[in-house]
Amino acid sequence: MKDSDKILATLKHVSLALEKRQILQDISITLEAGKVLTIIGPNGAGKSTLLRILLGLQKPDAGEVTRKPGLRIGYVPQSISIESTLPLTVARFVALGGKGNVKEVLAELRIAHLAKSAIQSISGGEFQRVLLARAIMRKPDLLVLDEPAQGVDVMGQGELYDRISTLRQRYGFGVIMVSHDLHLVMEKTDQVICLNQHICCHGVPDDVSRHPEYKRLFGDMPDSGLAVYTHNHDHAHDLQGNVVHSKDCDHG
Amino acid sequence: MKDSDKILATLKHVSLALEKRQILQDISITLEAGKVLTIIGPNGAGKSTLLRILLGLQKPDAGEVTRKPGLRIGYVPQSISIESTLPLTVARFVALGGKGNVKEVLAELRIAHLAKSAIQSISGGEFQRVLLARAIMRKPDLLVLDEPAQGVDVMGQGELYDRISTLRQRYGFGVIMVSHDLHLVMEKTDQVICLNQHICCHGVPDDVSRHPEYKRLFGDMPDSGLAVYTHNHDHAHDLQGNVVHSKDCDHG
Amino acid sequence: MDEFIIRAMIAGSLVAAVAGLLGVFVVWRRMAFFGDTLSHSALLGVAIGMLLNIGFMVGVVASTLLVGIILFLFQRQQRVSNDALLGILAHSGLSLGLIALSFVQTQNVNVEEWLFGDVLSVTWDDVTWIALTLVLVVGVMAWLWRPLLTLTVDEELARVEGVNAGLVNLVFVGLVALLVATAMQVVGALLITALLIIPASAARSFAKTPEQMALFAAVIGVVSVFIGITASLLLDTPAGPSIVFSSAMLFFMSQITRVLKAA
Amino acid sequence: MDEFIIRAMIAGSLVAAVAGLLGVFVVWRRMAFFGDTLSHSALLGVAIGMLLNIGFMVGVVASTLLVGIILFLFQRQQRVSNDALLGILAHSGLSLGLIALSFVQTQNVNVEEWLFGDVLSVTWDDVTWIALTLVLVVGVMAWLWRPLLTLTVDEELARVEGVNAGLVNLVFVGLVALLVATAMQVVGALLITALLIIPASAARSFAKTPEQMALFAAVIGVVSVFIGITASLLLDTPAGPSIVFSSAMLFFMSQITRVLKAA
Amino acid sequence: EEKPLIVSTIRPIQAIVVAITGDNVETKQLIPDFASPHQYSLKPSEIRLLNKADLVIRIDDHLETFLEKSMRSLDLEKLVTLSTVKGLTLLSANHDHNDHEEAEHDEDAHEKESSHEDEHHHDEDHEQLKAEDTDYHLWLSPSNAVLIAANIRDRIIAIDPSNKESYESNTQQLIDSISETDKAIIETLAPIKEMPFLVMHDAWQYFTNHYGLNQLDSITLQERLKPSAKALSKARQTITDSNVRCIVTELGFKLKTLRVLTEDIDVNTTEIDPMGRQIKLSKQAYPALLDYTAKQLVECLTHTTTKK
Ligand SMILES: Nc1ncnc2c1ncn2[C@@H]1O[C@H](COP(=O)(O)OP(=O)(O)OP(=O)(O)O)[C@@H](O)[C@H]1O
Ligand SMILES: Nc1ncnc2c1ncn2[C@@H]1O[C@H](COP(=O)(O)OP(=O)(O)OP(=O)(O)O)[C@@H](O)[C@H]1O
Ligand SMILES: [Mg+2]
Ligand SMILES: [Mg+2]
Ligand SMILES: [Zn+2]
Repeated sequence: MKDSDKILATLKHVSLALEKRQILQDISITLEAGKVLTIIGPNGAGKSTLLRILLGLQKPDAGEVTRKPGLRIGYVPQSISIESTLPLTVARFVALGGKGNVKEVLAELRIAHLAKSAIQSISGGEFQRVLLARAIMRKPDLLVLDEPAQGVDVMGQGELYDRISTLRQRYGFGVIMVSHDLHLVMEKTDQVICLNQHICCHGVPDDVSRHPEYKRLFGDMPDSGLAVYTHNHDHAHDLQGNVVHSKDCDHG
Repeated sequence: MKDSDKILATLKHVSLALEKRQILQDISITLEAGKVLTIIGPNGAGKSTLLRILLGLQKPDAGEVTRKPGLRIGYVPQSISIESTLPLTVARFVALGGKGNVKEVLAELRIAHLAKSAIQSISGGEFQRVLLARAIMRKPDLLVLDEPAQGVDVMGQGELYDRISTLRQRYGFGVIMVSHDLHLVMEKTDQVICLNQHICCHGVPDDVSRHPEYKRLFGDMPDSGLAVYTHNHDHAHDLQGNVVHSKDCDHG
Repeated sequence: MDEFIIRAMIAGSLVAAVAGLLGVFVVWRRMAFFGDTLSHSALLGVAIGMLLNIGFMVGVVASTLLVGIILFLFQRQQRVSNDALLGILAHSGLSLGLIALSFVQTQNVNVEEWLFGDVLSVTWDDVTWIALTLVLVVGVMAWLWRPLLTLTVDEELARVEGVNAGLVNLVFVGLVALLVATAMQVVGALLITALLIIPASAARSFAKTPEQMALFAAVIGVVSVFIGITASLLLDTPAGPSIVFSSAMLFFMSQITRVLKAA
Repeated sequence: MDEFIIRAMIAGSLVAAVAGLLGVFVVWRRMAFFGDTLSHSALLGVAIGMLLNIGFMVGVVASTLLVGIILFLFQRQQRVSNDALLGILAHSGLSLGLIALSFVQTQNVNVEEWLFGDVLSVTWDDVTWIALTLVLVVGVMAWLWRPLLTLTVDEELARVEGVNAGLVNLVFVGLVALLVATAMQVVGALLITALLIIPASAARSFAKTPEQMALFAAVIGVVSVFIGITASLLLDTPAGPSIVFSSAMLFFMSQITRVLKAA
Repeated sequence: EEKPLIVSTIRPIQAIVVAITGDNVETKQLIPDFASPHQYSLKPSEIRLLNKADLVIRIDDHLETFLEKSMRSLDLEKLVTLSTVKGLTLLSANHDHNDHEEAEHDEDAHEKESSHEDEHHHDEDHEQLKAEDTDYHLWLSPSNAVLIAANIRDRIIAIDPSNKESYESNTQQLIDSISETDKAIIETLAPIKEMPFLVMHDAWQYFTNHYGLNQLDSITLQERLKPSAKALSKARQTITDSNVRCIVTELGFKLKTLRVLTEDIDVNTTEIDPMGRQIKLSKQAYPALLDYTAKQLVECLTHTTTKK
């Protein structure tokens, strides 16, 4: 496989303003098969908007978006609501995503018992798993996840990130993900981007979490009782492993 | 203040089945002014449903719900969606909750800059803060929070729980809260209920987290990289401090 | 200027202003066809009134109230959406009316009278009557505004915060029914339904707050009335349709403005 | 039995079955008044056809397509909800039609002909024509079903998953317009709109899947046609309204069943 | 000096008015021929016409329903409601042709009457005929027409006494012409007097009643409503059983129903316009309307059917 074959999608110098407010500024990213890219950043940083631009759901004001032709995408949006007059079971909802073994995928995500429940009646965390099931069942080339573990219970969160990690290794798809679960994210991620309107810093997790901008954005979190998990990895920082800092990241 | 004056609301032996499935079974809880009660439990455990019953939004099949007459409630639901043809700023949305200083409350939750944004255009985490702002601005006697920190960024989560804690001390309102952020929750909570259709165990945080049923539900979480935070508290377990275990909690 | 023109302008403006006020809620709550539903089922009222020999008006008022109540009851259980519910009520009311009429052996029932009305033939009595109704509607709305808005934003949140959802919904449906029933007989169902939704939808593009939207809707409605009647005067076109059409033009212009602004 | 009864039953059942199939989407997408909108704006088509002297049918088809296209364009930008949009189109079309008609000084145009139609005067030619249109509609729906359903559940998800939202929406609007335009001339707008939404809403209470809901809607529609025509035969009531009313009765029975089941 | 302006609502009235006034008066027909008298929105120019008119002549507020409102702000003095003309034959719309009710208005009754009251009052010795039950196609009876002409003449003379003689002689000419036509029609219709026929919409009972024709139950009474399946079935039965030769329908009215009604049955159909819109306006227009109606009927009833 050539290197260029591995590239699933790129954003080049993308900018967007909505209602006269700058939301995103000069963002460039590259997504590769088999890699997990995580976007972290405070609320309102533009993370979801960035994903929507990548997916073609929102047009940027400037910049270029390219997706590999025929790219299969599995998408878990941050929130959707479903018309109540539509009788739709969870299994059917998942099946609408494309061809695939629905039963297997529901079982894998521990929601097999919900297969026949109405999609409108399931709980928030259950719905999140269902969305992920639909995305995974499509056997995507690229998985786009907007806070996939939102509302998922503690056990489920760990499992969920584990599963994404395993599946990625098995099928070799690329992942781009927004998440606030730093401790879980850092462990399973190849590259991290701190976003706050522009890219504040990016690199491999270890380097990023030691970066001053990162600390400025997320603090040392001394009183929140949360220590960022640092895993012992032994791979070399070959791919853009250098941590880059561009501008001042203190917004709003 | 008499003891009975401090009781804001009670549920007694509440049960509910929806579409022939048992959702809640024989739940009794008591909410007191100035206390924080946290409900934890896996997805689909019935946590949101329990809150809705408490609020009178859903009728239980059996059991008794009492609320103190004239009780002011601030409610943060797990999710709502707002009609797009309605021109409504964030400030106005908050103001609809009741009388109070909107500006102050927005500033307190660090969303002052959003005051004039359209409520439909703000990001997921921003919306969560807005909901909380509306609930708090009401100066409630009881705050009912369904995963209030959902989608809120890491800094924000800590802040948010801190703020709830501070406000509770200042105004003396009661709080009932659903949360998956065990590490944060355990620190600020007076009492914890593990729910999985019925109450599996309840008590003060420390005791609960050492309880075998708790471990069964949430595991020891060895590989998720998350250690449950145990804070050093020095108060006595006077109020129902004993940990009770009723039935087998391993469901579906 | 002819007196009938002045009367038409006054009656039209009054109706348009109040329709703007209520119309924004009609749009937000996706009840765009409420007016149509009421006018369709008014036929049932006419038929019943004739069958029971109690006169038109009693029948129309009764059927309007009936529709309001059924709507209110069904809204509480959310399996059927507002628009489908209105459609069902409109068509079952209309068909039942037609069936009932087939038993009233008379030639002189005018199904379309309700639809077209005639703003140019408004009398001073009508104007007074409209003005009185509208004062009532505006008065109640002043009191209802805040709880109704809270309810429209999110019903469950509103209920938790102490809004009496049942009462507020019922009063609102009653107000719209009152407006439609009053105005229908004077200016026609076509005009009143159109004035409920078209100015409100046009106002959406400019409004930043709910109150602004209501105000703009009222203004756009009144402007449409003036343009429409003037056009009718100059071009000798039927007045009601001219008013509706000018409000529609204002709507399309507002949409174009918005698109241009966005680009 | 008289032949016209048989024809009415066949034509009615065909329309009802296909209306059930499309009707579920109409309900899910909150386009309950689509049929009404088309029939109201058909008047514009009639007027244009007369003004330009190109005949009714051309005008009606043109106005129907026009409404379909405007609807399609506006749906893409979500500032105006489906029901308000339909209301605006219905009323501006109707009023423009009335204005245009006021310039046509030729012939008595019967506005209500479109509304009420007459299922009893269907000819064998009509039946053939309906059958052909409906075969076309069903054929296209078979191909459209899955992407359309995906789109109806959530548009953005569908687009990411490769559904061509624009095309699917356009084809769907076209199909409904085709059904309404065809059936309107034969059985009347009242009947076709009612058959689109009432059976579909009634079916909601029993269906567990989208396909079931469409099937039940078709069955309920066909049953309504049979009950309605039989009632017209026995009780001397007008046929179209009787069909609509029996479907409404089935709807209300379905709601009662649901409430009883829940209790 | 301007001529007086007389506005009549529909074509048949206009025909009578034109015959009476000649050139002495400006006349206008309010409702265009293409529109239905039941559903019409007045344009500003038409309201001005109404306001300007010295005399406004209509049938009844239950026929020209849309007018009722505009009339309210009108000077009642100048409004002529023909249904209240003394001595007029009024028939019930809800009738059985074999024993139809008749009602006549007498003096007291319409003195009490004001135009915007819903009910007409009748003396006790007359059977009550409610306004909404009345069939208002009353101009199709020649004897009604004569009374109407006389009434209109008097009202015109009241506003324009200067041309009294002219009006009187014109009216006499019209009345004479009506009676002549009447006699001729009686002869024309004699051979078909007993032949049964059906009407799609009961607009001709004044005519058939006057000439004693054998009009069977109308198929549908209401212009706006479709007949039920039962009614259609029954009508088809009647056509075959009573050997009906002709079905009469209004111009362009419910042709599809007519087609269903007559398929595989040997029966003629004809279209007659009760308003006589295709007859050129002239002094002879009203008698021509009667003549036309009679000829259409005869044609329809005597022609051998063209169908297989
Ligand atoms: N249509 C819009 N019009 C105006 N502002 C918008 C619009 N959509 C989003 N925004 C603003 O853009 C900013 C970025 O939104 P976005 O949803 O991308 O944030 P996010 O990084 O995903 O935040 P979160 O972590 O809360 O989900 C927010 O401040 C939001 O208010
Ligand atoms: N209307 C309904 N009909 C049928 N089942 C329902 C209905 N509402 C909720 N449920 C089911 O009840 C269970 C409890 O739902 P609830 O929303 O209370 O869960 P939860 O504990 O809040 O979960 P989460 O952590 O995911 O928010 C879920 O399994 C859900 O599928
Ligand atoms: Mg986001
Ligand atoms: Mg929940
Ligand atoms: Zn007539």
